[in-house]
Amino acid sequence: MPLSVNTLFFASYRELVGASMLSVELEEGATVGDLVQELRGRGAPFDALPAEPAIAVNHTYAMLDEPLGQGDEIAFIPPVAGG
Amino acid sequence: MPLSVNTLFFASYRELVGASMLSVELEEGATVGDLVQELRGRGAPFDALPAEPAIAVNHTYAMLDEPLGQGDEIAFIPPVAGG
Amino acid sequence: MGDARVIHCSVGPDVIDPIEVLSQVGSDEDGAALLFVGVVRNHADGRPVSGMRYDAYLEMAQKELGEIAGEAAEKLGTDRVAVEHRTGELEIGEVSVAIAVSSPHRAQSFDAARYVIEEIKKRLPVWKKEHYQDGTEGWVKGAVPPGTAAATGGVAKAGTTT
Amino acid sequence: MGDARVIHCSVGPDVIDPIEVLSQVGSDEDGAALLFVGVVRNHADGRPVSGMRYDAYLEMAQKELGEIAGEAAEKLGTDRVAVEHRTGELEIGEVSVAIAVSSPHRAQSFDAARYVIEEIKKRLPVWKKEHYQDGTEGWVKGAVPPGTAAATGGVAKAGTTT
Repeated sequence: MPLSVNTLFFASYRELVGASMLSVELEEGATVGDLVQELRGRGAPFDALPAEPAIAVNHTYAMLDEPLGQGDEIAFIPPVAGG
Repeated sequence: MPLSVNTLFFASYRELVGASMLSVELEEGATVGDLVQELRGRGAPFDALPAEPAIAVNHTYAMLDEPLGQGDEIAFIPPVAGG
Repeated sequence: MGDARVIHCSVGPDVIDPIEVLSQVGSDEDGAALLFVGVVRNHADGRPVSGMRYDAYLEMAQKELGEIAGEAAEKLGTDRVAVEHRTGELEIGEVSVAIAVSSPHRAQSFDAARYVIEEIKKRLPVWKKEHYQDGTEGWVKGAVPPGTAAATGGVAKAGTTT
Repeated sequence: MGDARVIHCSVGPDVIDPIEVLSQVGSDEDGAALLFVGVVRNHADGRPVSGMRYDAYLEMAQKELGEIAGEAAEKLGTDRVAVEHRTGELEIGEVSVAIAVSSPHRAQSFDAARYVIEEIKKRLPVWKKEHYQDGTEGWVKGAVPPGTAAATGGVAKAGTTT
């Protein structure tokens, strides 16, 4: 059964991708790293996303080996600049 | 010509001495150390003042070898506790 | 939510009143209170700035700020931490962040307030776009959040915005 | 006077309004402002306290606070330091000291505000008498000012009040 996740892009990544949200289908058991690879494999503009980006899964920072679940919210987080 | 200085006592020193101000006559060329010695030599309650106190001469902290001038204001400063 | 143990914590577009933030902390036990105020300044790296836009990943920023505030409360030894971070378009002199803490002794207040602002800069999913006086604009160079591939794997590659 | 280079500096019996002190600093150049507030707390070394009396060597305290503020301004790189220290009888929760600073970047503001309060505790000729809830009272154990015989010569002997 395919896995559907919502991918969010913020700030410079949103400008780069040209969208703030994208629904992506992945194979069951896919990880954050698989999602990044799948997107970058689509070519421009996605191949300009870093291969090792900062990612948050359901509002918590995660590494590339984090497994994904149905309906997860995966955010691509450019370097942050609060304060 | 004798030297006349005004000596001030604050907080716990004021309570110890029982006065907040005292005029003292010293010999010309006297230092802070001479003033301390002269007072402690008077016996109780002055002999309870420390032999090496914190002293301010005309609103500036001074060591015992500081020379005194006519009309100087010499303050005995107990350990401070501002803030 | 990580902010259960602190007095107040919010991220959003409302104007920040630092005095109101400060007024939320304090107690008869406390001998020290500290208020930090971050303000949009008129220059950045030598370039004249006319304003700033703050973007945020709002739901996550609220959660992350709560966790930061909770960690500061542990340092503080009290729950008296109040913090607000603003989003949207800000003019020069407008308050972007206010952090108030109070504690029995001063050292804890200084440490806790400093911790909150430093962690905000490291971890809070917020981004600033500077508007320069010459009419151009640009994203402020940011920090890579710890606990991500960007921090541990490819800092050099991913640490700069594309 | 040492306070020529700072915005405001005073010692005296007037009630302190921390907000008013904070409002004196700040500038379009500044990205950070910090306010430290010292408050009379209800306990000291585990004993319940009902109030506090602040005595001062007023003329010297004003001069010394000006010098401290001036030194902080040097650290800050701006003249934006405002500080007030109160004297007289204070109740629990009343403000004894307020220190406000502002600067282009936050590190300087934290360092400068911390410097002012630490130096006040070391050097300002002010003394506190605590009123305990059991009706007794006592002078708060203080610090020996640097640059005196008590500090360099006989610390052990002169470092305690008689």
